[in-house]
Amino acid sequence: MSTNNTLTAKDFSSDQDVRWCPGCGDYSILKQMQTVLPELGVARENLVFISGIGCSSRFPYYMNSYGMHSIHGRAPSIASGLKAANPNLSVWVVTGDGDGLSIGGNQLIHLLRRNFDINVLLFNNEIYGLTKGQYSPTSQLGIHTKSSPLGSIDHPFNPLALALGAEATFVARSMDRDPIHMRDILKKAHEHKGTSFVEIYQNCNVFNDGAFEKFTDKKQKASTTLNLQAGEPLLFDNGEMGVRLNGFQPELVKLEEGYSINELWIHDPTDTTKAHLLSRMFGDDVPRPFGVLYEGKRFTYEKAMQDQVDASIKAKGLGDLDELIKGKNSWVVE
Amino acid sequence: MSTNNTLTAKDFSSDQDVRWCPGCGDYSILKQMQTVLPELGVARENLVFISGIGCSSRFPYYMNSYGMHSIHGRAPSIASGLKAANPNLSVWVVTGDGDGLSIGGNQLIHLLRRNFDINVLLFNNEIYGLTKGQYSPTSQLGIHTKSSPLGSIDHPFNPLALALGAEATFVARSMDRDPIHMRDILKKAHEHKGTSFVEIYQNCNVFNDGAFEKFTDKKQKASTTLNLQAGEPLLFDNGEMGVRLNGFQPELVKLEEGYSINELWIHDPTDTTKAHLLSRMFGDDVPRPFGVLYEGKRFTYEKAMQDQVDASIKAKGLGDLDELIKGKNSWVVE
Amino acid sequence: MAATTELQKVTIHFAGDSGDGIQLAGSQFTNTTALQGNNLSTFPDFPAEIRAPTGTVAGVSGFQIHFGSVEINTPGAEPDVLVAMNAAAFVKNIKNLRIGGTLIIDESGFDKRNLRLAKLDENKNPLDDLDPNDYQVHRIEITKLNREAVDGLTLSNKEKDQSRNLFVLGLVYWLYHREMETTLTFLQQKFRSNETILEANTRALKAGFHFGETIEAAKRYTVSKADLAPGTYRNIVGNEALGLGLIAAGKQSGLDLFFAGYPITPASDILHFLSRHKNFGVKTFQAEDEIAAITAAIGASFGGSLAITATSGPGMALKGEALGLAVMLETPMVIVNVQRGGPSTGLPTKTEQADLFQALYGRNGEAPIPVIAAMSPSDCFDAAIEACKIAVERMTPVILLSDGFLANGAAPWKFPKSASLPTITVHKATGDNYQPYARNENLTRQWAIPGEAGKEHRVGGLEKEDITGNVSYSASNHEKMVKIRAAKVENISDMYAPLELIQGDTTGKVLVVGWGSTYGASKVAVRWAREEGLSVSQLHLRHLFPFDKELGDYLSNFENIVVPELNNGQLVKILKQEFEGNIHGLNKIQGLPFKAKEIFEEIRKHA
Amino acid sequence: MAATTELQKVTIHFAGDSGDGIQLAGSQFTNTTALQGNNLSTFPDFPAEIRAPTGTVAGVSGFQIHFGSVEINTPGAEPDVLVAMNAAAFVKNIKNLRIGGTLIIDESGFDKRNLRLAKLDENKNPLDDLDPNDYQVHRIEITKLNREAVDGLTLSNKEKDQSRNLFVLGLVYWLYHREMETTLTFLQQKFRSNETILEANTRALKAGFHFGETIEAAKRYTVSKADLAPGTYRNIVGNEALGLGLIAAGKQSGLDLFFAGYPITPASDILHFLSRHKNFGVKTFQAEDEIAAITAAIGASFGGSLAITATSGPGMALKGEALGLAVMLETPMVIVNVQRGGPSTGLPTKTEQADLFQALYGRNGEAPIPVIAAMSPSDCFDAAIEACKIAVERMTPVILLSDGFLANGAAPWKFPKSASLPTITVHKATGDNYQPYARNENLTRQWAIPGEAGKEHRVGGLEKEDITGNVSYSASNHEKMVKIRAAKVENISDMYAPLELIQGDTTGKVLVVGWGSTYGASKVAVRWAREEGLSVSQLHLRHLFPFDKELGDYLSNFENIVVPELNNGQLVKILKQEFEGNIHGLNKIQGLPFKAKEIFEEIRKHA
Ligand SMILES: Cc1ncc(C[n+]2csc(CCOP(=O)(O)OP(=O)(O)O)c2C)c(N)n1
Ligand SMILES: Cc1ncc(C[n+]2csc(CCOP(=O)(O)OP(=O)(O)O)c2C)c(N)n1
Ligand code: SF4
Ligand code: SF4
Ligand SMILES: [Mg+2]
Ligand SMILES: [Mg+2]
Repeated sequence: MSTNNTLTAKDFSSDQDVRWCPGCGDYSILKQMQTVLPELGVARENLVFISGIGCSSRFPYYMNSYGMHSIHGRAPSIASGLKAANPNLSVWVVTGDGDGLSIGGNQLIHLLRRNFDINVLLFNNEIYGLTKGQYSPTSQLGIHTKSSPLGSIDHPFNPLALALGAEATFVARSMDRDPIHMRDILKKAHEHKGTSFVEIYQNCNVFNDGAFEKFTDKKQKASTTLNLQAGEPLLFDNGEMGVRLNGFQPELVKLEEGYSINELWIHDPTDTTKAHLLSRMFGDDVPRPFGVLYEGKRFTYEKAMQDQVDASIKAKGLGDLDELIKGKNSWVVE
Repeated sequence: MSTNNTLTAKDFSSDQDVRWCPGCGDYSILKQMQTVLPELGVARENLVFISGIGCSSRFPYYMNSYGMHSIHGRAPSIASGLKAANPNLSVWVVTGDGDGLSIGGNQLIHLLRRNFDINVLLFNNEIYGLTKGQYSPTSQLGIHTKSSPLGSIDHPFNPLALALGAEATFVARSMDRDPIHMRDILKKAHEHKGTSFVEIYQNCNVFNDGAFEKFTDKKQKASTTLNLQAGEPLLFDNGEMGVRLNGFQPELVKLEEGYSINELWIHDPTDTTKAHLLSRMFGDDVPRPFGVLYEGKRFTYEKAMQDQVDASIKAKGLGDLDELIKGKNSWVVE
Repeated sequence: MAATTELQKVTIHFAGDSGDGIQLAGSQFTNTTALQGNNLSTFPDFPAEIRAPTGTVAGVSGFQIHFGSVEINTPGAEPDVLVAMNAAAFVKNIKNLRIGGTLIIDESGFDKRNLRLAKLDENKNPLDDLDPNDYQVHRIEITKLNREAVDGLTLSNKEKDQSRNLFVLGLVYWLYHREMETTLTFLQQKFRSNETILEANTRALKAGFHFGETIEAAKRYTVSKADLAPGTYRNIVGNEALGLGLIAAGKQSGLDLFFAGYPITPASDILHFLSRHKNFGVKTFQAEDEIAAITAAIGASFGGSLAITATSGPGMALKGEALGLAVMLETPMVIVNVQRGGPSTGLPTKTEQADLFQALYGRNGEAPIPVIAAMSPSDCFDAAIEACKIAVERMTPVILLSDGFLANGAAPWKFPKSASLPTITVHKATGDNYQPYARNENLTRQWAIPGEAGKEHRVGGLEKEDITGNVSYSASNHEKMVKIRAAKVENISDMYAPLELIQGDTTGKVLVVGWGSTYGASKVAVRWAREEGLSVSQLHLRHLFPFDKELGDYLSNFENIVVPELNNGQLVKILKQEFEGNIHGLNKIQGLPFKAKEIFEEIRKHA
Repeated sequence: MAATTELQKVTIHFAGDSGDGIQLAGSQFTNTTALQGNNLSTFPDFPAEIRAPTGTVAGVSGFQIHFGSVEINTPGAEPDVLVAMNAAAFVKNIKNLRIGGTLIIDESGFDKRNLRLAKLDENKNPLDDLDPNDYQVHRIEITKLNREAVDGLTLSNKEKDQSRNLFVLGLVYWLYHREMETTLTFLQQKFRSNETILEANTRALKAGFHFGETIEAAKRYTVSKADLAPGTYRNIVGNEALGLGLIAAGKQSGLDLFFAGYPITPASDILHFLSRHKNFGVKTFQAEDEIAAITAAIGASFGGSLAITATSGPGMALKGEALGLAVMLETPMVIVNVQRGGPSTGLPTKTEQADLFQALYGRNGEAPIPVIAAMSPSDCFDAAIEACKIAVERMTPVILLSDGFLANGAAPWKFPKSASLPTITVHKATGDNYQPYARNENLTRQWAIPGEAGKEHRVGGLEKEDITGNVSYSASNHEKMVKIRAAKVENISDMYAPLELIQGDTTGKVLVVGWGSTYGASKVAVRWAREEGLSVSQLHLRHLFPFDKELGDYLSNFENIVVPELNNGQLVKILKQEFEGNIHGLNKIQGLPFKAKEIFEEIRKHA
């Protein structure tokens, strides 16, 4: 009963009631995932979603595939073990800003470094949703939450900069409110061989409503977001504005003021330094980049692991258990 | 019995026998620490060393100060709690590449993000010393160790790049074999207000001998290392070679071939992008930078924490326990 | 006009969608009722999801309150009143409603969609099937009435409907002769920045209250003030009492309070509470995980603070290694575990007592740590102070167990004056030749805090030499230190107040031995049994390790020992390790507190 | 020429600085002795530091071997021969040397510096004070002689001295009529890339051997082949046997072996061993920490591998939360804890059995996990296979306890043919309508592995509905599932071979009940007691949870139960939870194994 290629989004939807708050950004991500899957050509039985704990981490229950809703912060390791055990599976980690960057920080950075071919979707709502609204490692400085009634004093992580620092080979950003963009990024993440780290801005309308409104609001979006496309110049504000590099300094320029499109920064996702600069376009004075900031090539961990097994078998022959038990120095008592 | 300013290195040496292997790089670091301390003007009673587990982590036992040899990987959190409790202490974390970057990765990156005024010394010997020689998250790819008899398949961390990605405000590199350099960096780390992250290349002559010989060997050193000094051009090979920036690309140039010193990259440790580039000068084809790669300014966590307490007392008055117990809605039964 | 009947006690269960504001209505009813001088006990019970799917049984949020003019020890078993805002709430709870009880229904929650979501036949309203002799049923178009009440305000229907909970609260207030004052003040506070919402809620509450007049309710009820001991009272939930106790302990010890925690249900509110009271010199640290939280607390303790961390079961599991370090360091700190349903993530919003074993044994090596448990919401205050006192005075980590039922349950509290609180004496290092592991007569070492000149020393997790604290691999020293650490903890029972029976004689047929939140249900069950003339007594353990010295004597004077626990039998096993006798476990593992009846029936079996 | 005396058994203790190559000499002597057909048991004992300070008592590394022609169950108590390479080694061990025993000394290790480092009077050589009637003393200038032996090689003095261990080994070989062959072959392998070093070591060994001729040793000894059961034997240390067992279990189950570990003494060698045998299809994963290791194993298990993780106490403490998840998932895996001295970092290179409580209870909620323990180095093989068999056939995590003594201790092993190993049957999901939590008669669920079409399903740590495995917050379902998980684990005792006494009658005065590595010492102690005519029997538990069904019957037939443990009393407490009787703990907490005498004396007290 192997699944064929004529699956639809619905085929990837499980029979479980979806239990997010009405209006939660998670719905859209789920929908885009289910929508894009038929195009990826992954058989349902080879698809696995692993999550930790958090609102976002309920994701696997809603996917008609294999899945595990595990413990807080450890999905990257579980996924690593799974991928090591069976490199043929398409393994997706779904995590949150708390799950992935707070308790699970160590597991995440080591996954990125090792570069298993796993896709990590980090639903960043800049809050702990499931535990009802404490600030997270991505929350804005000064935010007032249940655990920071006088304002948070925690300088937040910049998730993409952290991922780059941790040797990630694929780093991208998308948002819940832009289905087309998200589907595109999900597809690219899937295609990348190695760990794909995708941060998705996700609105928690109950505990941190509007955290990303600036980027998702139809009116503001054009001027606050930068849609990255490989080989294309960095344009925003409906093409009226562009980004150019003045030495190291990204500079926002108005095209009508005489700047030509040829002077603009052309997006090259294979350039690590530029990826770094893009990840640091993080303030209020610059548009926020969305898309694939970086994609590099490195062997995948599961392959190197399998290669050592294969090479070892080739070199020594498939292990003979009796020989091994006997060891090198045995003697007979008669 | 407060300690005065006329202390010498010996006053910082405890009565415990030092238990590292003869020839271990740890000795030198200990010695430089003890040597530099009298200059820092920290009273012995205000000095605390916190370590995890590993050869390097035995450090506190040898310091005549307060100290804790804690559990594996958690020194950053212990130090954070300590510093929060008493911001007046001079708190030093001593950790290893295993302790700090493997099991303790999460604690480390969160410390960096929070920016407690703590000095972290990571003794990087690219191996697990205490457990007798397994590869670590900084070991070279392909290294043959007890746990990687066929060669390690783990792409290593670049500790300084990771620290920068984790929002560190002070990032430096030194080496066990250069006492003067190390003392200078220790002093600068101490002076920096915020978390100072110092990676120290340390030779483990038993399990990973010569890992850094290239950089420490008198003969090779000049051409393999780049001594960073704020405001100075990037020169190496006894001033014969320099580094210049070709766009984003660091380029090694021979000064005698007509390149002038004025064209060289002038080290500016406050420039985040340049710090990034320096951290990524990590291959065999470029000299390895030593010194302070980056120093930025950000409020310290312990101060923000104390400020909230103070502000809260100012706003609401010093808490009255009886009022608090009583709450807002009480009633009397007679 | 409806006649008023005087009742001794009443149980009301509010139930609706998790978005319906049930918890708010419940806690408002609780506060009002407390202020009206009743004794009470509450039990909030809500889904693990933030907003579980609307209209489904899984999405039902419940709040039960038991109040009266008599002693109240449990949130009640069979409610006298069930408020059901929709079909799912009805389905889930109707079986509990006492025959003869009152059912208050929002008709609009029984439309086809709601029936379907509640997995009922959408063409058959179950209300139509109710036998009118069974219950007093009030089928009310609450949604419609409420929309009328707030008519004219510029609110969407959705926003209007969000005040329905106040409407129904008003109605129940009317039915039970409650005053609206407390809630009106609360609303003014809460919605001070949004006048329209404030107005809607105020109108809803009043409309509900006045609607009481119009319904065909034959009766109103009143519940007189409870005959409480004279004193000043307030209403309190367990987590808040616990937080208060920690602040009080800080004051009593003269130490700064440092609290490190990573959010987890049902412990997070302790962090929230403390973070609101920084003007008590409290520092709160939201750590990146539970390991960081406990190790930050260890650091703060090393630095001279009264250091606390709080979590629930899964978080506690992560702290095991650091607990071992705290044992080695012999440094004071309190680790709070507000238990919830396990194993693993389990039933995160439900209550359970299944982490006792973990508290006693969940770490490597011989690592004895005192364990104490709170037994009621207000007792969380005393238990927190005692935990801190043991920790500080005996230089040891202490584990304090609470649970979800205590954490969120409310009860009136005759709170003490701070002047009457226990003193906590800090064992500061004195003299010149400081030896970190020298000990006094009860084996406590002295605390030398960084910043004190001349007492510089190093501590750590390796075995340490007696007295000097230097690292030691000596065989005999290790055995000695293991025994010293054990003896030191055993000695702590010296500090305990004498163990006393809660009820009954010192000898008899059955002794009920409980711990933690089973206190109230046991108390009622034993009272019932004694009223029936059975030979039953009640003992309740605050101290799980080490046990009270008198415990063995008490046990030996009863033919049967019954140990009710919300787990699969943990204290019962521990008791058997040390004591002989017929020790029987009574176990409930449903994520719910005991009903007094369940314990009562078990007592009967053995009496 | 010296006369040769035939001995039944001998204990030799090699001691020197940790840099002296004592462990190498010891293990070479062991291998040679094993190949010469003796029975044997060894005990390496070394400092926690990589190179503890030279010359100090703390820096002494020791290796004891007990070998003979008779049955050998322990590494011996009082050595017959002490080899002491320096004063510290002498000071540390002389008190153990049997009166009448042989002392072999390197004189150059007793210079002023060495005496000072050993905290002795530097002007007084303690050797001068020895009563010549007490011991046979050989004071040899080993360093000097050895330098002469390797004279001419281009080596520094330091490098030359590094072969002293071979010199002394040669001498002991001569004394006990051992062949040099095995060691010569070993040296050729080890130093194949450095001829000079090879030459030095070879010369040193031979020089030592020949030096035997010249010393004034009155006697040489010989120890005949042991009367071992016929079969093929090899020498093995516990960690290697354990690794072999895991590989064997992989083969027997037809599953790929996946091992995830984070290095920790004394468990790391399991990782090292397996990483050398990838040609068995073994994948080894050095994780970033213990949490990652166990969760990677959980992932691999979910993916259909035979998943293993191994650690020691502190690492085990970190795995508690994930163990709970494994319980919920009901997925097969084995968690090995090679115990060491605790609590906290404790005594990392010493042995202890103090993690039993942690294995049984170290996690939140009701989370029963089977626990089994290995009892001898070679038994680590069988225990590993049994752990895997239980895990796979009953779909559960299993905890396997070993300890530092077993891990590094060696013994001859009559190894089995692979054809005779137990089969391991995988419980793969079959049929069409896969229900993840449907169960067979022994309550085991079926394993559906990603990649199988039509069996897609989701699992997780929240409580799950019986049969379907969907998330369920139902009260009654939770209780049901807790009981099912408990019953499922209880059922595992069905799989056990019948519990049998090791020695003695089924009824009597004293029953010695041990577990783990106390096996050998108990065996000798009970044998001695029985030889004295005492009414004593021996039972040894492989299964700590659930217990063997017959255990209660055995216990009830003895007046006294003696439970020797290398902890402060853990199994003894667990036994008391379930069984009546006079159960006495015998506890040693010194980081050292029991001596048979210690157990023997306790038996005497109760017989
Ligand atoms: C060990 C452990 N600690 C704490 C928790 C409580 N907890 C559950 S989810 C969560 C944070 C969720 O935040 P995030 O990952 O951002 O997910 P969101 O709910 O925002 O999608 C926490 C702290 C837990 N389940 N387990
Ligand atoms: C929880 C835990 N896991 C594992 C260990 C074992 N361990 C001790 S030190 C160490 C690694 C040491 O490496 P590193 O930090 O690089 O220090 P080094 O010895 O190289 O200085 C390990 C794995 C431990 N002590 N505790
Ligand atoms: S709490 Fe926030 S993140 Fe969680 S389901 Fe609700 S809206 Fe979504
Ligand atoms: S093992 Fe290596 S790091 Fe450790 S003390 Fe020896 S030389 Fe130093
Ligand atoms: Mg979040
Ligand atoms: Mg290292």
